[in-house]
Amino acid sequence: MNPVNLAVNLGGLVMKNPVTVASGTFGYGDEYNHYFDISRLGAVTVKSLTLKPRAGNAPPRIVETPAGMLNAIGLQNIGLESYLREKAPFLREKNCVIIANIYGYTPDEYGELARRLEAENGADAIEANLSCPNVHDARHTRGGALVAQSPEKVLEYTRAIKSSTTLPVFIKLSPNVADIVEPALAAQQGGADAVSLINTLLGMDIDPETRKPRLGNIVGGLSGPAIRPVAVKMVWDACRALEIPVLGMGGISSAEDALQFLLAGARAVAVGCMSFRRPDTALKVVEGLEAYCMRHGIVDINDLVGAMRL
Amino acid sequence: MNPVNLAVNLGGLVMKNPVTVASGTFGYGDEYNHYFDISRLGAVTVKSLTLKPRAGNAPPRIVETPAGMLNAIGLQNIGLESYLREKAPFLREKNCVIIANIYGYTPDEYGELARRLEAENGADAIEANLSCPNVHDARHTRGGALVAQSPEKVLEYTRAIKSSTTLPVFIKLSPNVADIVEPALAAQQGGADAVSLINTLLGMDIDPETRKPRLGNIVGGLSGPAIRPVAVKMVWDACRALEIPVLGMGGISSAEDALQFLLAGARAVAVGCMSFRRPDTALKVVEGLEAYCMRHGIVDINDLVGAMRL
Amino acid sequence: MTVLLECEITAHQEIAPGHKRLALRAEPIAAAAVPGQFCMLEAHEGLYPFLRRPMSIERIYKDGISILYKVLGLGTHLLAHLPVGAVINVQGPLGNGFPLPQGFNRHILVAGGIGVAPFPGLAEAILQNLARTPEVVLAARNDHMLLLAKEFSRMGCPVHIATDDGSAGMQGFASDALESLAPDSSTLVYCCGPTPMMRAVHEVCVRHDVLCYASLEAEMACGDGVCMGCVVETNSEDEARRMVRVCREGPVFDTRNINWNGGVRP
Amino acid sequence: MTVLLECEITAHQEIAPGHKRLALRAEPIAAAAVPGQFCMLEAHEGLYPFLRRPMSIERIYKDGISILYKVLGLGTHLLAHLPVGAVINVQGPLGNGFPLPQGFNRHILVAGGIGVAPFPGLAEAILQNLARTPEVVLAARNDHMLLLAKEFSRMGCPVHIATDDGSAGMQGFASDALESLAPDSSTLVYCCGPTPMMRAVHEVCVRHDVLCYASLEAEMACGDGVCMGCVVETNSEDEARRMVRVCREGPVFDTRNINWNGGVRP
Ligand SMILES: Cc1cc2nc3c(=O)[nH]c(=O)nc-3n(C[C@H](O)[C@H](O)[C@H](O)COP(=O)(O)OP(=O)(O)OC[C@H]3O[C@@H](n4cnc5c(N)ncnc54)[C@H](O)[C@@H]3O)c2cc1C
Ligand SMILES: Cc1cc2nc3c(=O)[nH]c(=O)nc-3n(C[C@H](O)[C@H](O)[C@H](O)COP(=O)(O)OP(=O)(O)OC[C@H]3O[C@@H](n4cnc5c(N)ncnc54)[C@H](O)[C@@H]3O)c2cc1C
Ligand SMILES: Cc1cc2nc3c(=O)[nH]c(=O)nc-3n(C[C@H](O)[C@H](O)[C@H](O)COP(=O)(O)O)c2cc1C
Ligand SMILES: Cc1cc2nc3c(=O)[nH]c(=O)nc-3n(C[C@H](O)[C@H](O)[C@H](O)COP(=O)(O)O)c2cc1C
Ligand code: FES
Ligand code: FES
Repeated sequence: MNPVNLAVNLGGLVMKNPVTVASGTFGYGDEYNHYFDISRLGAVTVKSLTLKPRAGNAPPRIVETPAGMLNAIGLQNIGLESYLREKAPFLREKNCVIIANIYGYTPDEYGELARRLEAENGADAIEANLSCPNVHDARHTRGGALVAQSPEKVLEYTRAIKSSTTLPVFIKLSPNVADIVEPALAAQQGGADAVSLINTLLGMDIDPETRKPRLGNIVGGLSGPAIRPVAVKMVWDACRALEIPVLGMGGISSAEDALQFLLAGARAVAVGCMSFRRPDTALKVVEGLEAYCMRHGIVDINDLVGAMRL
Repeated sequence: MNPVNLAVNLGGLVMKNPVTVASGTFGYGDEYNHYFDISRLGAVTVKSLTLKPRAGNAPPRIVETPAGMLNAIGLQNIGLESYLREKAPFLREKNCVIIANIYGYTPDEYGELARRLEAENGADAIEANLSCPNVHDARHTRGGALVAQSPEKVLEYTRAIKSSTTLPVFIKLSPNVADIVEPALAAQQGGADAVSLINTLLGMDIDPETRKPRLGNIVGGLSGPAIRPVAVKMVWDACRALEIPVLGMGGISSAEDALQFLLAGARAVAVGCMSFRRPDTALKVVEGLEAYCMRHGIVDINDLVGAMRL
Repeated sequence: MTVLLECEITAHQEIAPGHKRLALRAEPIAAAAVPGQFCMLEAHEGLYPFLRRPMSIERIYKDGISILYKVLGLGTHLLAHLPVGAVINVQGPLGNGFPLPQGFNRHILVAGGIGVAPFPGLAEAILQNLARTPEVVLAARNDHMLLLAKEFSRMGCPVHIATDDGSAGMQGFASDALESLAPDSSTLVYCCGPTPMMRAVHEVCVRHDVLCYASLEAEMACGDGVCMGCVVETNSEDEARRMVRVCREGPVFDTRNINWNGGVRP
Repeated sequence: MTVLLECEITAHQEIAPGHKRLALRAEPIAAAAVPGQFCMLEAHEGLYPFLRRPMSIERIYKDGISILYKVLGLGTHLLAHLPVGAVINVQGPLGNGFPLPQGFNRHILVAGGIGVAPFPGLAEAILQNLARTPEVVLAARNDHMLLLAKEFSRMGCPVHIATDDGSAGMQGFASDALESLAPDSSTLVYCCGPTPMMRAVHEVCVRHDVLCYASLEAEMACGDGVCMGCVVETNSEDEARRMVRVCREGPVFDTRNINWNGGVRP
């Protein structure tokens, strides 16, 4: 028998361990299953799904930055139908817990996506991406351009999604705000079962030789270890203000990083772009968390949640 | 004769080249003068000055992070009197252009600092730090805690400072906002001669072994190459909206990095915590900018400002 | 089967100014690889640089592979300093190899600069699997930058050289050299090099009704199909097919499917 | 004068499990340095790790210095892999050395673990400049972790050993060993090691009215006085004097001036 309980309940979603992957950094799971058995993760979070397939932004879409990267994918994805037909069955067969990340252009589209995913057994929980920085023309992406930057809209969108599904609903928020607590409270008020923190920070990079932006979309989202301290701070802020749990992410590259998020109050964590560098990072985090608990005599990982000492 | 003009006019402050150092990362200049002749910089920006000396926050105050660092100094500084008596004369003797960074608890204190600095020949320009993340109890540093997070307050403070000095006034803003353009426009409306972008991003780091925050003040400010893409994006946003010039900073480690800020629209740049790693970074940036101009046949560095190609 | 493997460096030397060959002990990768595939190399075990570096497989040996690379930026500089005996983490083989269809009379491999990297393995495969002798066009800035001319001659391949300054072979571009070889519809062209060169080769091929496979490059984060970062634009109007991943659907594409005007990195 | 210097590694070997000695060719630093000063080392030329690592100078030679260090985290791991002949960037010498006041009968150097690092140079200076033979207290977890006992004996210094488990010398802490040496007001104590050990030594010294200089540690960004990151708290009530920089006013302090309850890193 396993002496450490790693299972957590994330707003109604039971995960056998608190580790998932961040949307957009693990495809639909099947691509990475040859590196390790992906059903060993607490859940698999899939790339943002839209109702119709999307081609995404013009290349280049990737720029490396110090200890991180910018991306401007623009939500290229196979669309809901292909996902339900080609991807979900594999995840079901593997007995994975599925967090389906969704993106819509209106509250109704989010609702429709959630409804269909529940009806057609494509998800165990819904994560609504209200914070994608890459779907607008960069010239106009300033304040207020993201749903997640407006607490009123977060409330409205959350309500629409909650009313279309009985699955747990997680609201994924943006770090590009003055105070993460405001949109987080709005999500809670709208009935969200958890909030996911954080999406990428807006950023850009210019090539001095060509004088051109290095991303086709000019601006993109910054992720990776570079942003981890910002993410931990936002998770800590949110956790002190919320009653619903938090799924923490942003720059996790190891179990030690994941522990920072748990200690700051996150109930579960997601490994993001570090999987690009080392596809087995999320598994290593699961193993590392277990080893940490054994070493410290912790019998239930839930005892670490919010257990930072001041 | 020098074939390249490197001189810029930053809101009325004439600098022989567009490179200064970021407040708090170069002391009062004298400490680093043995690594290179600091008068070779376009200006020297000194550590935030307060009316009275400040002891700052409890240690530890420094945490290394991936490609960056967190600091929670809490504005330890020698205070205005000691600065005027012990530090400014050295900078004057070296013929340095001085940007005096100031921090006050009220608009009046800022005004008083600016007035005295002008009257006693301690500054050629004033940079008002409205965005220090480290002077509040971390438990309460959320939204609205910084003057720079409130456009109304930025307007009020800027007016107060402008009315107490004839020196150029730069307003230093915080990246911890949804839209940098709002406080930047407020500063412009208040009469600022330039805005300085960016101060540090709020962040924190927890040691999993002790379960304690690694900073005495719990949270701190993230700086270094890790945040450069965020800074470049904010400078670009601000420059498109403003008529006054921008002093760009955040993660500059080389002339190539500095060029990104100029191309995004900054009139001048500041080298921050990279000086800790290599004290001669700012000088290397000056030299690198000149070499770039020569290589590209650019006769006036002002031609690069905002010259990003879309 | 793609693997993550700690690989020992078994040889590492300069082959031209700023260009090196790296040989790696990598049996499982060698066993699975075909010419035209690539690997993702960790240039440093720390987080700087953060991403792996994509590198074509030059040749496949029994117990390992070789890589030819140009020292360019941070990652390749760090690579260049690794001594024989050092160990680096390699992910591979990735992507699809060069198609080797039957029924062509002539095979011309057109390389610009370091674009020659995947061709030694391809030439070997054409010699062995198709029992044909490919011709090789090598284009470079000048004769110092010519790579592998001797190697291809030793394999028996006719080598046609073009340099920008005429310091070796004809003066001109790779596409000029190809044009002068008068390819026709029974010719199969493979090409790899800078985008302008590949575009020009593609245009020559279109004009002469020649099938052309190009090995493309794109900025990659994962190299393995999950990030959607490495896309190039096709000529398809279908939203679901317009963008294809270099790492998964490529890196080798029939050049007619690609939007050469803005759809690939410049 | 403090300099930034590219230094060749002239020797590098393990001196105990997980502890290494690094010798550097660094003439200008050696010429300027006094015992008790430190250097800031770049563990890697890339940005990861971002900050330099502070390391005490163990000994000062004509053409260089040596460093003793414990392999702990990222930076020291990278250091530990550098071969002889490699070059690293070093900034130094920094901080103030150990005061060498006249008029004391006894000098006792109390070291906990790797805290012994600055003492070989200090012992030499006491022998040469003051013509006194210092005694040395070495404390460690167990006998495998004892550092430099032979070196000090060879210099003629009486060595007193304390281990946590009694596997060498007396069982107990450094402070217990110091206590047993019955220091008095004509004794000068120097100490360096973990904070709890230094606090205990300080308390022994206060009880016996002994002057004690401790070499402190703090997280450092610049190592050179500009960032205000490395402070420790003194017992001064004066806002301008309450926090002092380890890198500038230290690293060596009269222990009576320090707030040992919360004012230093744990
Ligand atoms: C499928 C594929 C195969 C390749 N095979 C080879 C090969 O065999 N030999 C060889 O020398 N080069 C090859 N390249 C190009 C090689 O990946 C880049 O030259 C290398 O990544 C540069 O890294 P750097 O750190 O030196 O440069 P930097 O400019 O510091 O790299 C910065 C970032 O840009 C990316 N990047 C830079 N240049 C390119 C490029 N041309 N294509 C894609 N991404 C780039 C890097 O991967 C990195 O993420 C290949 C590229 C691809 C996509
Ligand atoms: C003035 C001074 C002199 C020192 N002399 C020596 C010496 O001679 N030999 C030796 O082995 N160690 C010495 N240390 C401690 C040494 O600096 C740290 O052990 C080292 O920085 C650890 O780096 P790391 O990358 O291995 O560890 P990490 O834990 O990865 O380092 C992370 C960060 O914490 C800092 N840090 C970690 N431990 C310490 C520490 N104990 N003190 C200050 N900062 C720390 C690092 O510098 C770095 O910024 C000295 C420290 C100071 C301040
Ligand atoms: C290439 C890439 C694609 C991403 N796509 C999505 C997405 O489709 N939906 C989403 O909600 N977040 C997306 N994200 C954001 C991540 O899920 C995550 O919130 C962010 O990267 C921070 O975590 P990290 O630093 O660990 O990567 C993407 C991130 C990257 C790097
Ligand atoms: C240790 C440290 C101290 C700082 N102190 C100040 C300060 O006193 N006043 C201020 O306006 N900014 C201060 N800053 C912020 C910097 O001036 C700069 O805005 C920020 O570090 C981003 O630039 P960088 O990434 O290049 O360091 C400080 C930064 C650091 C790292
Ligand atoms: S590099 Fe990630 S999908 Fe191709
Ligand atoms: S380390 Fe910067 S002041 Fe001491």
